[in-house]
Amino acid sequence: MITLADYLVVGAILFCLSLAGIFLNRKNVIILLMSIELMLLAVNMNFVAFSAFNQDIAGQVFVFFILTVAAAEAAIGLAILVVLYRSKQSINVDDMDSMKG
Amino acid sequence: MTFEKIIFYLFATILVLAAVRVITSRNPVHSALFLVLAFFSSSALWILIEAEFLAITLVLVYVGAVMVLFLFVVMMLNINVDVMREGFIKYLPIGVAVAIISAIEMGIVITGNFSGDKSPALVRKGADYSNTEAIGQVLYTEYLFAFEVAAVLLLVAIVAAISLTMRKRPNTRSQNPSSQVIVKKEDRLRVVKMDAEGKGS
Amino acid sequence: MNNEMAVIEMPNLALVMPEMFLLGMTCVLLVLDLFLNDRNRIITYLLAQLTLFGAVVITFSQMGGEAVTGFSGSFVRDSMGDILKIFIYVVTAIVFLYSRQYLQLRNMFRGEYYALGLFGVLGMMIMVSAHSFLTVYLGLELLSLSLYSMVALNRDSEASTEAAMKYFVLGAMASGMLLYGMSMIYGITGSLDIKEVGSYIANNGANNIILSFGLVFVVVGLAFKLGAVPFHMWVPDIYQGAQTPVTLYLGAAPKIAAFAMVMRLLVDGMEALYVDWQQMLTIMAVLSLALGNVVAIAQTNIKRMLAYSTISHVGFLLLGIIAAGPDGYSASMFYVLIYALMSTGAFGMIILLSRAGFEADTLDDFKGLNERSKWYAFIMLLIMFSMAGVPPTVGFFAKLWVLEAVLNVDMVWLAAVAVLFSVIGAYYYIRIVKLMYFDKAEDNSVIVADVDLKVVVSANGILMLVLGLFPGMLMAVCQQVLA
Amino acid sequence: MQSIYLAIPLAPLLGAMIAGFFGWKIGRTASHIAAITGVAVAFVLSVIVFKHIVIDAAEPFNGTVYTWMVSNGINFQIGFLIDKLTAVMLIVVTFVSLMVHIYTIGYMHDDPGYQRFFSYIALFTFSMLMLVMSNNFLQLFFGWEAVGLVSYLLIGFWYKKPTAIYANLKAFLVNRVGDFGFLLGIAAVLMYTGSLDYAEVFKQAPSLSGRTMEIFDGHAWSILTVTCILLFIGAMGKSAQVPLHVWLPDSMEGPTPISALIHAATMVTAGIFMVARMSPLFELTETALSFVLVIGATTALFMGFLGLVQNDIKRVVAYSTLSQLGYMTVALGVSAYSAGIFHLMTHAFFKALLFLGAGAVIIAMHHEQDMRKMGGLRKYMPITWITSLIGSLALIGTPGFAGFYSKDAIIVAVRESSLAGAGYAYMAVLIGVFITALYSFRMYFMVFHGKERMDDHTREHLHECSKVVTVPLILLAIPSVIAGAIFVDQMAFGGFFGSAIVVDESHRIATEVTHHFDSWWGLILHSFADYPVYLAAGGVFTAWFLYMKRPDLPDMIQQRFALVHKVLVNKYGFDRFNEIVFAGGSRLLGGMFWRVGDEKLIDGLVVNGSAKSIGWFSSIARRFQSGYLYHYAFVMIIGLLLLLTWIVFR
Repeated sequence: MITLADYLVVGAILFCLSLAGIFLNRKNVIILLMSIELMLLAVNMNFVAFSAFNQDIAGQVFVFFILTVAAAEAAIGLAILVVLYRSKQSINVDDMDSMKG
Repeated sequence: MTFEKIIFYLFATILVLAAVRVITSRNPVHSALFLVLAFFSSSALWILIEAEFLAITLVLVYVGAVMVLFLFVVMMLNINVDVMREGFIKYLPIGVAVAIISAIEMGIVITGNFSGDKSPALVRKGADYSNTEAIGQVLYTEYLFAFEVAAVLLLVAIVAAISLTMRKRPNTRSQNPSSQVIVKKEDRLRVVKMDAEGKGS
Repeated sequence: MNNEMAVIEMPNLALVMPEMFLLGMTCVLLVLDLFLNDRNRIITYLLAQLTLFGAVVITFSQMGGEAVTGFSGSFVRDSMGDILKIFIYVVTAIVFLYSRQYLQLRNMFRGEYYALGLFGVLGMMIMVSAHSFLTVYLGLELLSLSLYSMVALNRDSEASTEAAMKYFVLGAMASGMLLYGMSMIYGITGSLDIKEVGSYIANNGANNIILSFGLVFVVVGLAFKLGAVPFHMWVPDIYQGAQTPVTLYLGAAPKIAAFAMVMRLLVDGMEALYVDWQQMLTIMAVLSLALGNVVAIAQTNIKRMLAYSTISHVGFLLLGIIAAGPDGYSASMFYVLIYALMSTGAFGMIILLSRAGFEADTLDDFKGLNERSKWYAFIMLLIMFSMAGVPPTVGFFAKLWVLEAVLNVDMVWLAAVAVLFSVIGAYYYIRIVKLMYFDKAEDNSVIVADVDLKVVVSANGILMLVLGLFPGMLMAVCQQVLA
Repeated sequence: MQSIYLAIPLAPLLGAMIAGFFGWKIGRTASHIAAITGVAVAFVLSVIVFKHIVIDAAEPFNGTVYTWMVSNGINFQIGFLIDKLTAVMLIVVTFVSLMVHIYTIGYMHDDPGYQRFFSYIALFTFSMLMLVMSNNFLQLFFGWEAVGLVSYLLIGFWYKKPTAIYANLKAFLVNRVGDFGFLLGIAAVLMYTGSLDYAEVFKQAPSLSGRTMEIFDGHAWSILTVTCILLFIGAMGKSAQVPLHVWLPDSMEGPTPISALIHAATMVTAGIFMVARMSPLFELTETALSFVLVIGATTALFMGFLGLVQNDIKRVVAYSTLSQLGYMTVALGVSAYSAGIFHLMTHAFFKALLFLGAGAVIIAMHHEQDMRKMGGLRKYMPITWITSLIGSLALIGTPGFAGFYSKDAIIVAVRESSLAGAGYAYMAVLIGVFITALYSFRMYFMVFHGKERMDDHTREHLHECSKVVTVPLILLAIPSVIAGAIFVDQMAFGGFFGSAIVVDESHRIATEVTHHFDSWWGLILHSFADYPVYLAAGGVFTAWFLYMKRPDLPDMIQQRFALVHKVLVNKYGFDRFNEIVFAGGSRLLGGMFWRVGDEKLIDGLVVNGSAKSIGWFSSIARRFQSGYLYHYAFVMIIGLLLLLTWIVFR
């Protein structure tokens, strides 16, 4: 039988991978945005699993809303990315250091 | 090992590998495509536990819309595939160590509490059960408020995305016929005030 | 299947009157703005102010009475929420007022600033009134998305777009963590409703490891929103990079909403786990006090300095919550309300001193302010004293009550640490006072500003003194709504 | 009524604010109009309150106007307690203050700090009103300190004059010593009763009477005695009792209207008022009462002597103030609180009169204060002459004048008292009567009679002062004559103050002795059968003999008794002692702390050291804020990981 732990472990691995993606990535910001999508996927995995195993539909509804928000978030993230590219001519993470200290 | 379990491990493995490639791939287009793969496999995993509606939504919304948007932006921005930087190699071990440690910690907690007997049994629903209907039943009643807020959220996303990216280029040359044609009295006619002539001088 | 149809309950719409009004007006504003040219854009601004005023009136008229939940438990209206909302409206109205002239002078006077600002207010209202994890999350995202795009609104500036990107990535990551924590708590308690979660935890024992596990993630998400160390890294860059009106906006009212979120999630939802979150918050409070105050000293950009000062204020704010009791919560609430007013005042002064093509955002711009204008030097002095916690300004009482709450639960060492670091912190506030009064002005231009800006900045500064002389009333309100 | 109570202190405050903040803009006339209007309003309202409370005999008002904050269950409030004691004080304070305000128009006419001065004196009035109207210790302390602060500003009003600066510093420091005791007293009250509210404290006081505390091991002290003595130390500072009196004569450096305001009606009476207000506490401890009595008697007698050798006209009046304050304190010591307040009231009138008279003389003499250069002024300044005579007669206790009744009441009360030290006090006050008469009339004769010793230039310009000066003199002269007769029946002996003042049964002596004097003239008649009148007459006669009949005698006496004269001129060496022991000692100590503690330890190690280390730490810490997104994310994740490890795996 598939257990709840199986799903949750997949979620945890995805979560850690996305974290790693955020802080290991030194190239371009677009990968960061993808990592964030991955992180939301991990969370969704948890919610769906709990919802299914606990026989409670609320978790799936939550996922529905997370998907909505994630889409909106992606739109804004990409918009900011485009604006950033226009003003800096680069989306390299290493170039984003004009403010520090 | 049941058939279900085999399917689960298959898709779970694909999912994890795809996720790894998303963050390690040097070409952002590849990353995006691996992300699509990851979404497909999770969708399969969700179908496995009878969350059909969300599985389909994930594919439709994510793969169909969001990831296309990603690809579109990636290609529009014309980003070079650059070489690995030195810093990346130098800090890679620490980074990987941190990621692995956190994964292990989370794994320990989860397996310690949800595996085996501690996991609630998965109750299979009958053939007449519709996941979509179940969600639909509560979405517009119990979660009405959240639904409305989500609508506002999308509106904000639209407003924000448009206001951020839409712009008039400062250097484009174009004609504005109406301003060319328009004639104002001040431009053509000047009324000069002067003394009346011929008063005795 | 038809016999299974649930009876659809008509939601109590009166409960969300302020939210509905604000949303409706914002949509009107969005549409109206399309038909306005730049000369008439002032109408947008006036409409935004009118909207906030209307919201104050509606919320005020509904105030009082018992807490009422609605929409199947996703929404709650209570006295704490009403007070916080009113402060959010008022603070935002002040922010809009301060921003008007600044934006006009820079050709940035656009309807989006106000529309997004109002959407942000709606997000904060939802956070304040949230009664389920889902509503908390949606309110938070509504606010965050508005903030991300407001930061990026000055899209030709490298600093602004860079700040927006950083804010976006880190913010999204933080809400991911918050969600992960929520998923764990949902998994154990089987409910998204904050009250049900609370009663489940209270009844089924608080020593479930998964609950603590989920709590860590939730606390991290909250700490990010508040800007507590070590989840503060975004604060200085975003404060500096964003345009001053946006910094002003995101530094004031969202802190009130973040406080509300902490109250809803940790206190209403997981008070039974307070041993766990108390420990985490204690560490973060101490680190915030230390880092915020110490690093602020080394800053030369006043916006960045205020960002670090925010971090230290968050440390203080957390102290009250750590004290875990009505006294502590009300002290924290008082602190956050006062903080919002202080921070608007400080940024209002920066806006007042800046002109077209000139940002008064370095410390040097405050040199010799006393020679240029005795009155505004005095106003800035009041605000700085209030931030440093010098009596008889209200900042002193805010700090005093928080410390008192901490002492009441016998955490003497924590109070001592807080006092120590606020003494260190006083240095950089007083340094501004020194710059204003004892240094020569580098720039002797006369302060030019519209009369509304001048009047409200002055009132804002004087308020610090007036509230300091009569802090009792506001404090009584805070105690009453949290009793 | 409550709004009237509120308006009384606020009116002068408003006046002070207008004159202070906008004085430079609105000019001199508008400034003094603002300040005077404020005080006048307060005076009129005080009269209304007086009528309401005293004549209509309304219930005392005790209420909170505003709760400032609540901390640990202790209320910090602003509240008013309006009973007969307050009503009398209100009248005295606002009336004298109003007179002083009007007089100031003339006196400060040419001063550049005109508006500033009006702002200060109106603020001073506000502070004093807050003090007397208070219903709790916190507000009392606020008023107390505010009075101290403004007096500091006023004494140093001519801040370019080194002696004025020295004097105001001295006043400030000496008052600090008293305030320290006062604050400790309030702290003790708060500690043992848990409240700052008068009513609450007085209710609990009897239960404290048996209790003791141990500050040093093995020495049990009565809580009440210690508390009362601490509170009285505060009163000693404000009301200038030996040995904390040294600031008062020096404070004559301030402009004369201030001397009148500080020394006649407001600041110095604060201590007397406070002790009277605290009568429910003091009544419970005879030790403290004895302490009060002895200090008062000493002040009354020995400060009087000093008045004999002064040549500065204002200083003579100042020493007479000291001596009269001693009388009031003596009255408090023997539980004759109402007599003390009665004397406070009459004294306020005639002392203000004397000060303002002295000021008028000073104006006329072109700011010459030395009496040896005056003389025969009665011809030139008839109004000042008459009013000063009235003031002097009232001061020495001439039967029929205001001072007579109050002083007589005190003397009788002391005679009948059985408290420890009462014998000494009785002797002191009797001799004091003689001395008072002597120095008062010495001054009077030297200024208004005898040879004209001023130079020709001054003489040519001598003339009576303008109306703004003389009208207050006349207005003050009236109560100096009649105030005593009007109130003597009730205030000196009767239960005029009702519940405001509590007197223990065993101390209720004065009442019995004098109840058979059924009217004010009965008292006058009786007085001729007692010593004081003859002592006073003797003093006047001696003064006449020495300074009118045989002006050469004083110098001879001075030479014969050189040592005594030297002691007196040096004011018993108090100043010198303070200078060497306290000032020198603390300078030495300060120097030591400065060199070792401050320079090396604090500046070197703590301040600079910590500033350096904080600066260093700061520069290190900011390096973490590298600007790189991945560093930020990494810090967050490390934070998450550490919290997770700690919470989950502990």
